[in-house]
Amino acid sequence: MDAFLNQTIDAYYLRIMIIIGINIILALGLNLITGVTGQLSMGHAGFMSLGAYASAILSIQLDAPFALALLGGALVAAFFGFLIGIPTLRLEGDYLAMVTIGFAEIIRVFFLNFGPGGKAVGLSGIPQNTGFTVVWLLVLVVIILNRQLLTSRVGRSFYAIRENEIAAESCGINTTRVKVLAFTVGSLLGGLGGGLYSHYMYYINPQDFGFMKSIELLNMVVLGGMGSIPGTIIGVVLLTSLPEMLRIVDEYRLLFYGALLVILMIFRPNGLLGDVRIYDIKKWWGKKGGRGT
Amino acid sequence: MNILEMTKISEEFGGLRAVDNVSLSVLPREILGIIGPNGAGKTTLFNIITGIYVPTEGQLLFKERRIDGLAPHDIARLGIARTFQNIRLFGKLSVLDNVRVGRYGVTRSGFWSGLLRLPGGRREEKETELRAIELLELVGLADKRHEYAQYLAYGEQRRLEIVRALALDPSLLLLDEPGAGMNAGEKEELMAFVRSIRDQLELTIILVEHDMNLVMNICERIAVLNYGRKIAEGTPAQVKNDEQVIQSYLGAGV
Amino acid sequence: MKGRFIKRTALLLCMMMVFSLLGGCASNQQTPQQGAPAAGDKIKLGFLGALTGSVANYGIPGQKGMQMAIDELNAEGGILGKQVEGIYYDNKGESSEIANITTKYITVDKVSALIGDPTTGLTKVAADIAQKNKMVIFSSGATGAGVVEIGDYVFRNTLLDTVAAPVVVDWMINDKGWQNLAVITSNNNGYSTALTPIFKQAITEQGGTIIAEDTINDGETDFSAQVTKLKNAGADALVFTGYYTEAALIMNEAQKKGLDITMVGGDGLYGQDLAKLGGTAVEEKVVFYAGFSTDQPSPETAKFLTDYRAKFNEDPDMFSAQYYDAVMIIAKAMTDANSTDPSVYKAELAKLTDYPGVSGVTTFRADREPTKSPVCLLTVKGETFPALLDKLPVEVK
Amino acid sequence: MFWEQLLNGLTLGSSYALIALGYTMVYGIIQLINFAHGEVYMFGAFVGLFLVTAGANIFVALLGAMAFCMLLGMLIERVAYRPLRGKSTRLSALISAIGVSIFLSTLMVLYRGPNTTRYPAVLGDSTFQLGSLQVSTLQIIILVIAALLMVVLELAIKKTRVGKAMRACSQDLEASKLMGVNVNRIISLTFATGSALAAAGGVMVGIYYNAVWPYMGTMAGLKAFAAAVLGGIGSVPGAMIGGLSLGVLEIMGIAYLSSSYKDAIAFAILILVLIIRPQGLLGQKLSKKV
Repeated sequence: MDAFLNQTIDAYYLRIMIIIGINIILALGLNLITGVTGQLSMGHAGFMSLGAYASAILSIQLDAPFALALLGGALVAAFFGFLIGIPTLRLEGDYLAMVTIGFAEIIRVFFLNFGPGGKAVGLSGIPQNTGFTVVWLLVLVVIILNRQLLTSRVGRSFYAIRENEIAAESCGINTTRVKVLAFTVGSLLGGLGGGLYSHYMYYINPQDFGFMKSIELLNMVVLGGMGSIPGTIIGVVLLTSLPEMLRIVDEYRLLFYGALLVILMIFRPNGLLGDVRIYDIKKWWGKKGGRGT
Repeated sequence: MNILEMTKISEEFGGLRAVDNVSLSVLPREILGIIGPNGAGKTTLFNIITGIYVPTEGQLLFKERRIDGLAPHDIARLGIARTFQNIRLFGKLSVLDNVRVGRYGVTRSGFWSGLLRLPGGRREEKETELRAIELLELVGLADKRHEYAQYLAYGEQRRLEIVRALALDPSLLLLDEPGAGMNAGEKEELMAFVRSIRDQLELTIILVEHDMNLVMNICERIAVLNYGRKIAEGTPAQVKNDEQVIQSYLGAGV
Repeated sequence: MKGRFIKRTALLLCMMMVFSLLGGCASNQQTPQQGAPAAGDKIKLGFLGALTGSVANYGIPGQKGMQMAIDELNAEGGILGKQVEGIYYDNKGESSEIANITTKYITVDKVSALIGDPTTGLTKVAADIAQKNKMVIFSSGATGAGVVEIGDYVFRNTLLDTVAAPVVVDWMINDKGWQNLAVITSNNNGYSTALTPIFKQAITEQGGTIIAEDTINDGETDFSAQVTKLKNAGADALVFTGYYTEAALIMNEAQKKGLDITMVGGDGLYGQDLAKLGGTAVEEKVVFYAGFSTDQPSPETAKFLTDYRAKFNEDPDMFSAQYYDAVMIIAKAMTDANSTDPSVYKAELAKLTDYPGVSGVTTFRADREPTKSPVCLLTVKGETFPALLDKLPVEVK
Repeated sequence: MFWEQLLNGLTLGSSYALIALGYTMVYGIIQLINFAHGEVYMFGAFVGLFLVTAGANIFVALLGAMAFCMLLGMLIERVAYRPLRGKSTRLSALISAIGVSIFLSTLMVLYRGPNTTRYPAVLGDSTFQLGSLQVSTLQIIILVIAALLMVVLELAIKKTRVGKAMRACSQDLEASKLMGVNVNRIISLTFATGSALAAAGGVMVGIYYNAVWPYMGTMAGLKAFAAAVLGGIGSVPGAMIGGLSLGVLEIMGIAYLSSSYKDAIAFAILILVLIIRPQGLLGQKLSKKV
């Protein structure tokens, strides 16, 4: 499959599509934490780096098969998501955001001093196992499972916590536990994305997973739509492909990112598609076309 | 046997006694009203019963079980449901989903069941949906089940909040100013509705309310709070004629 | 109603923004496609380097050097009768960016060679992609280990740390008599963490003693604690393996604390900002090695210097010289091989011997690693930066 | 060496403290982590640099930078936060703040380039021995200016009308509105005050460390926030104590443990404080409003 694609599609576009796929997995993880459950995480790149390093080390040092390395990376990230989630998710929103930034920074500093990860030099020679097929198969699986989860009893409780924590408690939801769950699953996806990333990039370095990377991922979730799967995907596609197309005005990219966040928050705080549902679109069409419901 | 037994409950916030040594018993299937001026500690009492605050002193028995110190979600699961003074709906969830979340405490299917759509969870989902629609029909919101809760009219939101509380299949329902912001006609409907759910669902209901008329009409018993203390308790007629109540609260107003 | 109007308008604006961006990109994409049929007329060279971000200080002069080489080639009729075109994308010093850009150069822009990147880590990312696509990559600054080992399409033209550091340590211990040395590493700088062990090994092998070791981080400004420690250690000299910004700030702090010590480092200290930031604190107090010096008396360097000053109204640095040389060496290899096909001209490239570049004389060894001689010891003297302190010959092994 | 390191720590800490003050004031009133605060500090440093380079006296430059940042702070509040107030969640406000932060630092990069710029040595520096301790006059000047600004702030908040209104707003925004306080104006003034202090911090850091660069605000801002939390967010003396102790802890960490983990120290402290004592050293415990 990959061989066929390599021959038919230009390597550059194939590359962008693979990156989009990886970013979708990462962003859907963050969407679960921030978009759906309403817990602002600004350290998603930290979990990504945990997955990236853990899976890379499994591959290089232990010659683990790719699937196992990915799983290992994802589980390590999930474990740390769980660990940091237990004490901190009782904190109020913005405090939690600060803790996630701090945690991601601590992870970065840890990898800067971590011998097996090559310290600041980074880790190279990671087998390039990630290909188009693997990425997009995983994207498909992640989207389907995400959807199933979010339309289930537990998934609805994620949204309930975002909407009103006290009311959620009064409905019998153990909000701390559910938040830790969302955080763990989100981190797991972060780790999975990280593993795919490191096995695609061949070389990783602690500085790849800095604060700006977390913000970039947050931007994707916020732009497309907080809590919406299609919205998140649109956000990823736009923010991954636009900079590629806009190489000329590259220096202004961050300026644009910053302004975008402010403008969105003022006018569409839930993102482009955050509160748009298929039901609403249908209704809107019905009215427009005069067909009625 | 009392369904709820409060013994010498006090709550202090930084030296201020919001609730002061209140003892109160609630009988099964009665409608109990709690009245008192602003800041008398009515909502605080609700927050204590539902576990949001832990009482500084005193103890709380629900069906002969200690519940003070339990987390709000655990108390909810025991069958105590509530509404809020300032409506707390899940605005960006559909009406139906609001009620479905309301059933969280009485359903069981977990993470894996939802993630992988296991048969047990699917069965439960179906039951949840049926029950939710049934409840929505009770208050005439079934047609609007796909709307976002935040786009409902005010009165509809009040009704939805009660329905969400009922979805928990509670044995004790706490209503915090259910009639706030309603006109006379709507209040009439509300009273009828509260009575009917009590009878149909065999509920015990405690309500906090400002509207004397409403309270006197539907409550079988009334407790009066002032500055955190319980100053009177009895039937509407008894309370209406209580010297202390007239002096400190009803005063010239009634 | 008003709120709704504002919301609608905002939505419209957002959509317009997105569409205009998409429109803009559509027109951008036209360029390479329109250029594609004409690809036969021009030889394209892809620039790898950061134009923004924290390592832009290496990329920006590099871009100028590369641009100058291309202009000169074109003025003399180009390579093999074809005009040369440089394409410059900014990789911001990020590995994901350089990976995308490298692929784009190769598959979309269809370049004939890649020039850059100035840092080791990013060069490795690009080299891996270039090797797989059979594209020559010529790094002009990657000094660390494990670069040319990636494959036979990977070259670099720079003074290797493993070559230069022992020579400099020899100068410190034997010429200067500095026996007791302190070493400071920039912990979040891959160049620095790779260079430190090379220095340490050379020091131990040549009989010196490391009496204190410490770390800093790039991007910090407060080094008071490290300098206080250093002051109490009483070392003869300080080896600092990081970049020039932090070097200048460390020396500033040392001056403030009344610590009189000489700092010795690698070519990471080579940046105009060392003198600008350090002022009197670095004057004749910082010594570093490089393969390039503006004081080098070779005619090539002198001409380059004059032309560069005329063109950009500033002094060139090591990176402008190395990018310039890289383009010229590639041009020579293409001419000698009479082909712009990387798989053909790379053989000529590997044979390069005693090439008199503006950044020193270069020979590629059998393993394609460059040997450059001499090692220039540079320092800051008054207004001149860098000033040549000494030239140390390198024995070609 | 201990005393010299302590002095280093206090100098570093006083810059954290000045930035932390702005955080704590804004947070105290509208519960917003003003993420752009670090960038205001950076702008302060640069404005001071421009003025000094243009030949202004250092105190004129300090005041000029403070005045500029006052306006900048008010502008940020007006453009990016006020439209959100009361309408959206705190999450939205925080994201908007991050947007402003990115916007401002990129703006400076576009204008000045990413390089570090030297700050001219405007205050003649000399060192003198104090026993075995070597003290630089600059360190003394910075500590004194920082202390002075903090005392003035504390007095202003306690004694003046506006200060009292600020305290009222931090207790209860709604009630203050009902009491006739022009809440928008008070919030605006809070931003102005906090930003001016950050600017002072920026200029002083520039002078002391001889260097400014466009990304200096990000990490300093995060650290200062950690300092504010450590001291007890919303408390002015807390911000001072938090800033100073964080500076000393970091320096002592480098001096006696390892400098490799310097950045981790501040964040580890932040996380520990939030978990163990979320109200910080001097903050008051707030109960949830239901």
